Amino acid sequence: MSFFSQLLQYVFTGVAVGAIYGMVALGFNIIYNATGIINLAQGEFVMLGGMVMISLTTGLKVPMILGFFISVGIVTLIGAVIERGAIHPLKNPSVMTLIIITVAASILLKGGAMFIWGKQTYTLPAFSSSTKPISFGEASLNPQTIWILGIMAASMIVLAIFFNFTMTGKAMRACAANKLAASLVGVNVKLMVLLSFALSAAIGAVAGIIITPVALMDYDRGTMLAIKGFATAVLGGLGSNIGAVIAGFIIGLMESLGAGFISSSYKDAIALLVLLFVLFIRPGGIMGTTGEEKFKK
Amino acid sequence: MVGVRKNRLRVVGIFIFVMAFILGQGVIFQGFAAKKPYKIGGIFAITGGASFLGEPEKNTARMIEEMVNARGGIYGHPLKLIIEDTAGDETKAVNAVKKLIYRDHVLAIIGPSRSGTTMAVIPIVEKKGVLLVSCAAAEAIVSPVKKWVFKTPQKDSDAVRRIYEYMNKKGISRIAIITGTTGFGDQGRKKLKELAPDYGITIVADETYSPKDTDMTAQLTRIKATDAQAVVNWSIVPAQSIVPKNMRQLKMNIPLFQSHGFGNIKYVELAGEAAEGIIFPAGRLLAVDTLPDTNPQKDVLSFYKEEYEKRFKESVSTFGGHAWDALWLVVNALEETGPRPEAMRENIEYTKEFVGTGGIFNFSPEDHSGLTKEAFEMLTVKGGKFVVLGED
Amino acid sequence: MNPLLRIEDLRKEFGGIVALEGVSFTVIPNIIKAIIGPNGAGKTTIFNIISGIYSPSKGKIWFKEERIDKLSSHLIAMRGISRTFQNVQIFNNMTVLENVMIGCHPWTRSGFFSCVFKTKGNYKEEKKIYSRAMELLEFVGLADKRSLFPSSLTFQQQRLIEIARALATNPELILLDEPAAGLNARETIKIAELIYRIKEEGISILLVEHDMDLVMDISQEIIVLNSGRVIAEGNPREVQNNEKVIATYLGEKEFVKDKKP
Amino acid sequence: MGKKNLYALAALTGFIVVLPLVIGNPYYLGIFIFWGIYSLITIGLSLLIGYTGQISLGHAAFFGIGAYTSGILSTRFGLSPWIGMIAAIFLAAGLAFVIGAPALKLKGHYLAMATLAFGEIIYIVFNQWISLTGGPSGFGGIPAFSIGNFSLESDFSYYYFVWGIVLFVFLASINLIHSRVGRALRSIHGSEVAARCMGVNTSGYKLKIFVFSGALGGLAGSLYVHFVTFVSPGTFSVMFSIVLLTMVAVGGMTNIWGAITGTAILTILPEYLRAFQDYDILIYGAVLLGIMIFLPEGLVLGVFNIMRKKIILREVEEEKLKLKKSR
Repeated sequence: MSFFSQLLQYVFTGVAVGAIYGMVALGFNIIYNATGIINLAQGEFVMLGGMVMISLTTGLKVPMILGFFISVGIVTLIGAVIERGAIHPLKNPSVMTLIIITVAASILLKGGAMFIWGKQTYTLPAFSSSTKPISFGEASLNPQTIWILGIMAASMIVLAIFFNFTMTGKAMRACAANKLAASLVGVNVKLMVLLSFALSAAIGAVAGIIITPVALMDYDRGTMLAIKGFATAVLGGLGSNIGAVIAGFIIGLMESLGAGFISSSYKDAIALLVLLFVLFIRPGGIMGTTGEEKFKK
Repeated sequence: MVGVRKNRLRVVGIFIFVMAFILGQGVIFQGFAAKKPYKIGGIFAITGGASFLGEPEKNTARMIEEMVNARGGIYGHPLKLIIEDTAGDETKAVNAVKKLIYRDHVLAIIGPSRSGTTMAVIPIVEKKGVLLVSCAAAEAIVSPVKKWVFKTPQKDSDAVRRIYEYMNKKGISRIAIITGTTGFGDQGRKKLKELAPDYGITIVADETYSPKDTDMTAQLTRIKATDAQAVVNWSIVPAQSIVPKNMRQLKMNIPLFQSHGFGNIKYVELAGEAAEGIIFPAGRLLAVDTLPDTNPQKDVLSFYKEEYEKRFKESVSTFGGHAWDALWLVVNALEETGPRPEAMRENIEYTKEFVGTGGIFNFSPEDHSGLTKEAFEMLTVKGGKFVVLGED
Repeated sequence: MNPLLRIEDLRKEFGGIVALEGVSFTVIPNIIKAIIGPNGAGKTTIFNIISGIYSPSKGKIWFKEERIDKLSSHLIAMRGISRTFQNVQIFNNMTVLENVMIGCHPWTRSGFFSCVFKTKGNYKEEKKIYSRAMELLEFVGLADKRSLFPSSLTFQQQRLIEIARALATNPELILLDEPAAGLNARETIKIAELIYRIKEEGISILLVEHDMDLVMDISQEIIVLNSGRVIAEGNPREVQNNEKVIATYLGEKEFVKDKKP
Repeated sequence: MGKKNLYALAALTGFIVVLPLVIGNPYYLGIFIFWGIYSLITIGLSLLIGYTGQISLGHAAFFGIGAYTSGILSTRFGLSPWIGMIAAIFLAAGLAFVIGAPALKLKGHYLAMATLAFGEIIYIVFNQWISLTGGPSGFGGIPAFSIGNFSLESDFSYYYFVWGIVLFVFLASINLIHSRVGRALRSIHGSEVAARCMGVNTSGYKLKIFVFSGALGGLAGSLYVHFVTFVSPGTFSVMFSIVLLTMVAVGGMTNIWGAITGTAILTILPEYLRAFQDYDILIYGAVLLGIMIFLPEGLVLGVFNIMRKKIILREVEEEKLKLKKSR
């Protein structure tokens, strides 16, 4: 295999994986923007998306497309329930409380998934009927990768339309910019928080559904996806959606190239090292917020 | 305000009630213990990452308990199985073994499921002198020989030998290995590298993947770039099913060998069409249907398979078979010697020609494993099923 | 007399927005000096720069002839500048007494080791801290509340704890950020009295305050800030008659004397 | 230290001393030993999280570093376990310093994620540095502590050994809390800016307490490894960091007694919960969530407060009744 086709192969791999990290990071962003919370249960939404889809299509024989939307709907509902059950009842929670609460929610969802689906690993059939890889010289591309990229792009467009052209989306952005001001002009901030959880659950579910055919799915997938997704969000600048997508591809490529040209042993550590590196080099946060401005708030 | 407080109180109340109930239960169970049962302990990784081992082991052990008691126990004494979960964790295993020994006073223990947990509990059973028949594979468990410790799974090194013998026959001498980073994968990797020179085999690529890995194309691309004539994928976790999928995607047409850790039909389902043609060594349980009637294990295997699948509505795996062998060894010893631990230990140590699911066991004071490489059969996947590869 | 604090050509910007520009002034020992100005004039920003919470974009600050603009907050506190906060920053997880005891931090030395093993030195020092804190609680009149948690006290009392805490550092200069905000007339008089008493201890006071009665009554010097620039400086009378100041405050009720209910 | 603390500490010590004399069963002793070992970590976490207000989701890593250091030195290099223990403490502390110095500049969620990532990286290293750690299969044959010729192998002697250390650390921590340094730590939790303006070197103290809690983790790891005599990476996963956090939260974060209580509850209870084996992860999640929503002060203080409120409420009602009657 020539060097070039090896490289191309790693790029294919990195792009597919990176798209997923990008989508998990989008989920982080949506909640962070509306609430300032980092939802550590984000990875569980991805897992649930995949699992619900598996039950619907292979268990209940629901057609793929219908199953897709029902699954996203169910996980969206779960996201909303988490907000109502765990975040909403808190009055003036400290950051510490919020961290622990979302960690607890993530364990609870994981445990619930284990209870429902057991500990087995499941798979989904590929979206396209032909599973034949597409050849580019010696390198080859899995058709599912094209689905992943396509659906990710579609989700991005839907999100962009939602945030820029609908009243609710604009209200959510207002919340992100200034909560107090938003509430003064009549935006229901509490409702926006609920919506942000629902929306980010939906994004997570979409990610979960599209990766299951290639990556399989089990109840215990969430944590690692959440950590890598967070690393992506931070690298891209927490809150920036375009940044999340670009950072997703960067981390995905770093992983596949690292595993390919250096060693596969420490592949999982790459995203984590990127996270630490970024956090440590710019301790005030990536958005350019400094300690001073934090104090001002 | 008052409403909130009431709610809080109710939550606390419920919590206390539940706790009291749980604590109370422990007492009740002890109080109603049956008359003079023979107590055997079982510790398996029923939850956690290794639950695919512990679950069938637990089921199998329960099944044997029922069978024994249905035929009137052991000379009238009911067999009482006390099963504990290790979650694959050493700390929990240590606690569980101590509970079995010091609180439940069991006569013998079968399990644990994992090599790590077995190694962690060995000092405890050796010190107290309690018979332990492990369901874990690592050779370190019985080598050097420990007085009170036996094991039923086949040896990793024998699996490697069978693969290498087969490769020699097919003229394969340059191979790539890709192993999972779990205890099982790691042991396999060591044995693969250790035994390769004996068979004139060169390992040209050595890759790993974590149990949570979702994509191995990067590792496989590296392998593709070498001149390997075959790939050995050694792992016990579901992630191993991604390797054949990715190989297909990369259009790698060299043969794929896997380990006995592939011996679970679910893994074939996960890999789908890509699983076709995978070659791996395993106990004969998996391919019992395609086994000739003359095979001495055939009866035991079909009986176990039938009973298990009838009861638990899921396909049988070799892992449950390890518990089958372990518990029957203990039950047989109990029947022959009575509830005397030292005698039971000696009985097992001198057991010969015991036909189990894993093979035909011949124990001796020098060998607490009892199996040879003949316990393995080379199998392959055909039409989504395990079949005996045969000598072609 | 050598100035205690000297600020020269201070400039601060936040992401392109200039909050302070060319601010220079001095504080001499044992004086009450007030900084006034409309909201957003940059008064609190000056405090935050002096106490090292922000670093200035440009400019120099001397305290007792030593440059302090590059030092971090705790080192500035150790050199003798203490402060209170506009939005009371009290330690709600500690008792009133402990809150004041924290103030003794700069002049005490006990480290990890001596604290863990309760060495003799630590024991002696702890006694000293305790008596100093009690002394200050009596000074502000909260000695009987020492074992309560601040959250159960009134806003005014929390302010007083902050002042006692600031005094516990044994400062030579204390920065009071709106000590009378949110207080009624009677409480304000009490605060004014307290500020006088602090000055009598030989401590300089730099004051940010909106209550003009209070400012005019107690301060000897006043700086007027508008949009980040000093527009006037002098004694109360000079400032009150300054045209720029009147223009700035035109229409602001607070500035007009004796109009308070 | 106040009188209340002194009495409570005396009661705890008495309880600890008498316990094995009443319950001599090695099974229970083993559980109490784990209680002690985990308490060392949770005491450190309580100081870090509850008192100083800095979260860590990676403390299992220090526990692991301690365990591996002590284990490797005493088997592969044949050194005395005592040397292993000292090395474990120093290596864990050193690592805490290296990671803490940059990480503690971060706040809230960022700090949580940085420590989580650190914990995960260390876990990956345990798995992948096979030549040193034995990889995923781990290694065994680790010797027990001994004093002269007396081996601390038996559960009985090891229990007293571990709890001797725990009580010492506990006393030291209580001393620390009620001292100049302790006040400084708590002031950081209260308001970091105000603390700095009172002359508290906040970053210095944060780092010191992080290193201290890391060192305690290392010590606990060493005690663990010479008791279990076997070590593999699974024990030190991120999930264990979360279990540790749950222990601290259940007992009550803002009180060091909560650390020991919470650890007791979550070490001993699961042994009773063996009947629920499959759902322990569900139970952990539910307990943590429930505690944070309904009893953020922790189980001990929370229940106590509710009882107290109830009593006060009843007294008020009685007073009202009396008033009515007298009218």
